[in-house]
Amino acid sequence: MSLYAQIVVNGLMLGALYACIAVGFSLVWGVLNVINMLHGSFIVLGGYLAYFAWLHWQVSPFVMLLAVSVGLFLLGFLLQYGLVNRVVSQPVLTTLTLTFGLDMILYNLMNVWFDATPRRISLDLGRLDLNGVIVPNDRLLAMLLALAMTGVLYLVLRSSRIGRAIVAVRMDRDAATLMGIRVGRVYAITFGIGALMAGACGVLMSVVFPITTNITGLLLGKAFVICVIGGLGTVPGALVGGLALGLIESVAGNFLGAQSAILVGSLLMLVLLMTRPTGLIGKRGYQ
Amino acid sequence: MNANRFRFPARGAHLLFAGGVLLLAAMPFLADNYFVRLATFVCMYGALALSWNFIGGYAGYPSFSTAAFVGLGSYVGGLLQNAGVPMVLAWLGATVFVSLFAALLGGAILRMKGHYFAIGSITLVEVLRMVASLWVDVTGGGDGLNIRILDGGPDFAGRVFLYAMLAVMLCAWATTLAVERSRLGFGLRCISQNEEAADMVGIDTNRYKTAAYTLSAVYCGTVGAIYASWVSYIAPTDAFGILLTLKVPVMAMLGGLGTVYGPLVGATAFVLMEETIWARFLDYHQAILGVVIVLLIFFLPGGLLKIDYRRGLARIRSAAWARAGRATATEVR
Amino acid sequence: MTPKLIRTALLSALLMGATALAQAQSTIRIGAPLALTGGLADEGKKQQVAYDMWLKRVNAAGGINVGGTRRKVELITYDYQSDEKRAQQMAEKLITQDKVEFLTAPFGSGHTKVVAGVAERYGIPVMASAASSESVFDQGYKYLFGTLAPNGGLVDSMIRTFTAQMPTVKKIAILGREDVFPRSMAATMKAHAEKAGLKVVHNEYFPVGALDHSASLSRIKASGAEWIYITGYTKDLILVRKQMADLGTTAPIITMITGPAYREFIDALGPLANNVSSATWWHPSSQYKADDVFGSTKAFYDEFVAREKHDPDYVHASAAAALIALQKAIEKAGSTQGAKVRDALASLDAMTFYGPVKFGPNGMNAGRDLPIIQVQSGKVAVLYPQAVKQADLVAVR
Amino acid sequence: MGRLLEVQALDKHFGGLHATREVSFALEEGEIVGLIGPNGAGKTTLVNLITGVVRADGGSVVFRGRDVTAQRPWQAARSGLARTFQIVQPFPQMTVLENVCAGALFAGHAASLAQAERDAMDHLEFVGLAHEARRPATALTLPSRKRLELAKSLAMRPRLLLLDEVNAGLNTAEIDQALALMRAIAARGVTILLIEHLMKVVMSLSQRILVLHQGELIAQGEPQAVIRDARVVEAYLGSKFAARQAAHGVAATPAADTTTEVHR
Repeated sequence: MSLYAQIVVNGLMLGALYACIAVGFSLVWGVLNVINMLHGSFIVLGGYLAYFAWLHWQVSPFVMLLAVSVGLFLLGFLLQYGLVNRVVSQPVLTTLTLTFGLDMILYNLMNVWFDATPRRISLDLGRLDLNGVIVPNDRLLAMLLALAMTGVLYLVLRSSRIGRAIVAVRMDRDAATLMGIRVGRVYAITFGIGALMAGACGVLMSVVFPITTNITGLLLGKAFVICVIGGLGTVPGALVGGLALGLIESVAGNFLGAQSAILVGSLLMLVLLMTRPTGLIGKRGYQ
Repeated sequence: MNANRFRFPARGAHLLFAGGVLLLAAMPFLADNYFVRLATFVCMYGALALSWNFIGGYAGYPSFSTAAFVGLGSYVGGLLQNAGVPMVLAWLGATVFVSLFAALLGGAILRMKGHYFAIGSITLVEVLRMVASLWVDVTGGGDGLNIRILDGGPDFAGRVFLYAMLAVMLCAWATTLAVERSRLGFGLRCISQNEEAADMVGIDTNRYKTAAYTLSAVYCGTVGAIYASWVSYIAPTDAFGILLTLKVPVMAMLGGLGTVYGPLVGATAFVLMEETIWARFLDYHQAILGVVIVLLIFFLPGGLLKIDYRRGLARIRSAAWARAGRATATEVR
Repeated sequence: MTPKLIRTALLSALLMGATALAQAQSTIRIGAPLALTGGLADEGKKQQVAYDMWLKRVNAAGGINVGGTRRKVELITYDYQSDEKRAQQMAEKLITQDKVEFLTAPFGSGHTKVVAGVAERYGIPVMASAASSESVFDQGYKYLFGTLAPNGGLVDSMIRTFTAQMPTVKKIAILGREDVFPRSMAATMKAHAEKAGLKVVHNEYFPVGALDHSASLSRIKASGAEWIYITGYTKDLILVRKQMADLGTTAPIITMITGPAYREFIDALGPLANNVSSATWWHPSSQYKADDVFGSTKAFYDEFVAREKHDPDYVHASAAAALIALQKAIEKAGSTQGAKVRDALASLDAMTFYGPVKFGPNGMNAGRDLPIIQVQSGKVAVLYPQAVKQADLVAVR
Repeated sequence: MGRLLEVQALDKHFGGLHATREVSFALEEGEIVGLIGPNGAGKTTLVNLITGVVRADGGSVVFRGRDVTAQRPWQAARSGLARTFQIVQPFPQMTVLENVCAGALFAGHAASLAQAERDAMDHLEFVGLAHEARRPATALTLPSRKRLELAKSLAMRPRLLLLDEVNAGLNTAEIDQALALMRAIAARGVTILLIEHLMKVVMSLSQRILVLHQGELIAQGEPQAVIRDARVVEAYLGSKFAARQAAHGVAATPAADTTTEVHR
């Protein structure tokens, strides 16, 4: 019994992490219709910043959460404003290739600055033991953060001026332009938020997870799967998709073995793509 | 993707191409094996880029299945060879298998469009990779698959594989020409511009798209099989490399989408660029390549061939329409 | 435009080739395709450091003595980006363009195979410093030599020592990465453990690029294993250990191949690394007097620490040893001809700071007593061999 | 005169909206029939049903004796059913000629691309666009685009041509040219189903008129008779007006409002 409970808990904990990974990616995708190949590197960058701050100045990762968020928001904002915006309305392939190129640059720089040694902030926050079922605190924290980030984003998008602008642009770019919304700026801010979320997730991962430049591709891949399972470009979708994937991998991993688990995830994604491209929660947009 | 974005002054292009092919073929006599290998890579990527061009360029579907087909081809080819099938037959076998695979899959995967299709096609790579590493009894799993090394010394091997790849590239090129001038090519261009309208004028879009997807797989399979015999060792992560699947479309873009020579020019330029860059800058080659890609997006959106086009257009702007007309005529005939 | 591009590149490179040729007479040229970026970047950099240390020493001594004349050594390195296609391309470039007479293999069994495949065609000796899977050496390649001992060696002495010190241990759980080296380490352990009468209660492989192991670890926990044996790359092992702690999956013996052998494993895990045991091919505490450029293990160790500010691990040592073996073979053969040096390598029996180097018929360094280590209060302690033993096996609490 | 198209009890729902209710009618070879009705009456839906763009919930379409209810648009196009769109959609990056070519090649059964191009040229001549043949389709003016759309459909060698609002947005002079063109097309023996707001056009071309209102076929027959039909008048001008007319015994003669659109 407790094993099955454990499986579910594992799934949720992993799912929370996945949700963290995917939220920003999903947002950018939904609003800009851009597949941001930089996303994985953004996460790792956030992780590295947190790590080195902790290593050299013993800054707690939770303090860094703020600093990194601000830093990556700016980075994202500038990248979008200066570069991506210029081609944002062009075909998928163009934007994808551009971000791919940018990712090569960022990846290379990180490799030179930080080298690929896997690093982790060896803080251990302990775990809860609910009669036999173990809940690691840091993962729990990841879950809360994922929920918080999603919630905040959701509120921002619904209530704030910029939020409504973002939604408007997402719904109908031209109409939004006519309404006097500065689409370019909105895009930049959205991309910034996407990067911010990636960074925050990276900080969190640096406690849970060995950070190395080698995992950028992996993280990106997961983001793909999650977004598709949850529904492309919707913030709640990322959360649902993350949790769903986590559970699937945990259950499959338990009954079919670690290898099949990932295969099952990908297969499910393919099937969803073909049958239900709007994902598990087939809602377009945020309202 | 502008269908008649430009028509390369046909004869000139063919002559340049012929020259290029001759140079590649002569490589073993001009330079050492490193250049032979380089030439082989040019042919290999040329063939892959041309293949991708069918689905990505003509039909306008952003496919990232290349690595899936190449990987599949290399495993099928390798396994056949280990089963005692003669090398060349193994290559053909792999080609057939991969083509059928793509044809059967196409119907399903092409129901998606845009981003969805892009991801679907890239997931295919992942799935196959997982299968290859899971199916230990057949593929050897993560241990990889050993294929007997072709004896006869490096020069001989070098030539065999250069000419094999060159042959594949020529086939891909010939196929492209045929398609470019056929009903199929015309239909695919219609689809890439407006799928509904294409449907309305009587184009069986599903059949056409599946055809394009299959064409984009055929030579990938061959290349994969040849590659397997060449390296004599394949493993899941390398055979189904995500990098390859991203590189090839970039090459095609670099040259010019939906054109006969764009992919070839792009592949050649890309390979030479990589060679020169990594050799010069040990630490920063990747970043530099990244910068190059970014610059390309901004300054050569139409691909390298666009340059000639612009110049040509400027020179004979007056006769532009007439020329376009002749071009259309040549394309139709 | 296609031909034009090629032609220009052709000319420029032909020039490069020419200059290369000119130098080839005076110096001995060794080619090193390294993974400085991509998945294996970290390991690639380690090899680079060790090679460079050896190179400096050799050239300081005036070079390698080839039949009476000392010839300086030149090491040409390229980054192959952890990409198999590029690895073989580099190998060919090094052989044909830079006219190297010898090659070193990249990190890892898979890529070693690929490079060896190219070198074999040219009859260029390849020194592999980080490939230990028999599957690499059973290809019948005549020019491939590896300084690591077969995996079997690692496993056997470990089973013996542990079962001797903890006879109660009967059930072992094995979890390995689906990748050449880790896979064979896991497979070997399963085979040998069963032979030694241990009960394998869990045996599983996890895919390359797994981001989570909770499922497997929960099941291992339920399996009641007394010895948990994990193989993988450092980043996998860090994650696994962390998640074991998270999930309360533990056992008297936790072995991670080859985690504790790497400093970054201990750095990243802190207290969690304590009492994790492993086997490795080399450890600085096993001191050897050697007649090589370093003279002794201590000399190598001191120079390395002075240079890198941290302890060397087996990759560093093995990489340096590979070049030492090559040097000795060249001196022995009195020539730099591939075939001659190859034969010299095949019959080599040298004592290096890294330990004895004697290649078996398949080209692997003959198995010897490999160190078994355990992290004890943040430091690596050697449990075996007796000669250099520093501590007894401590159970994981 | 054989029966070309037979529509039986065609039914279509969009969620709550009942777009067409049990619509039944038939077209004879060589007829020109007008299909009118206020906005949202379901005219375009009907065309979409016939050409297979949307699937019918019920009923059947028989074209040239074959049941084509379930066929896909490309099959419809090849079987001789051509239609123009309210909003013209050419292949934007192709020349005018290539656009027409597409029609000739895939539905017009042209033997080769060369053949298709020759046919296309003829059709461009016919609609008077020959001089624009080499220009990009997007460079055309609205009237020219409508002509292109016509040429494209003609190139498909249609037996039945469904013209959906070909005249919307044209001025009087242009409409007169369009009228002449449609007559010429009819003269070629192509059956035409004409969807129109402009009574002038409908009245002067159609031999019969079908009136659709809220998805229902409320009247069909002789143009003059149909527009005097009380239900039609009511559908267009509302019940009060209809009642008043009935009282005064006057009929809404088509002459009263020629170029202006009746409804509104």
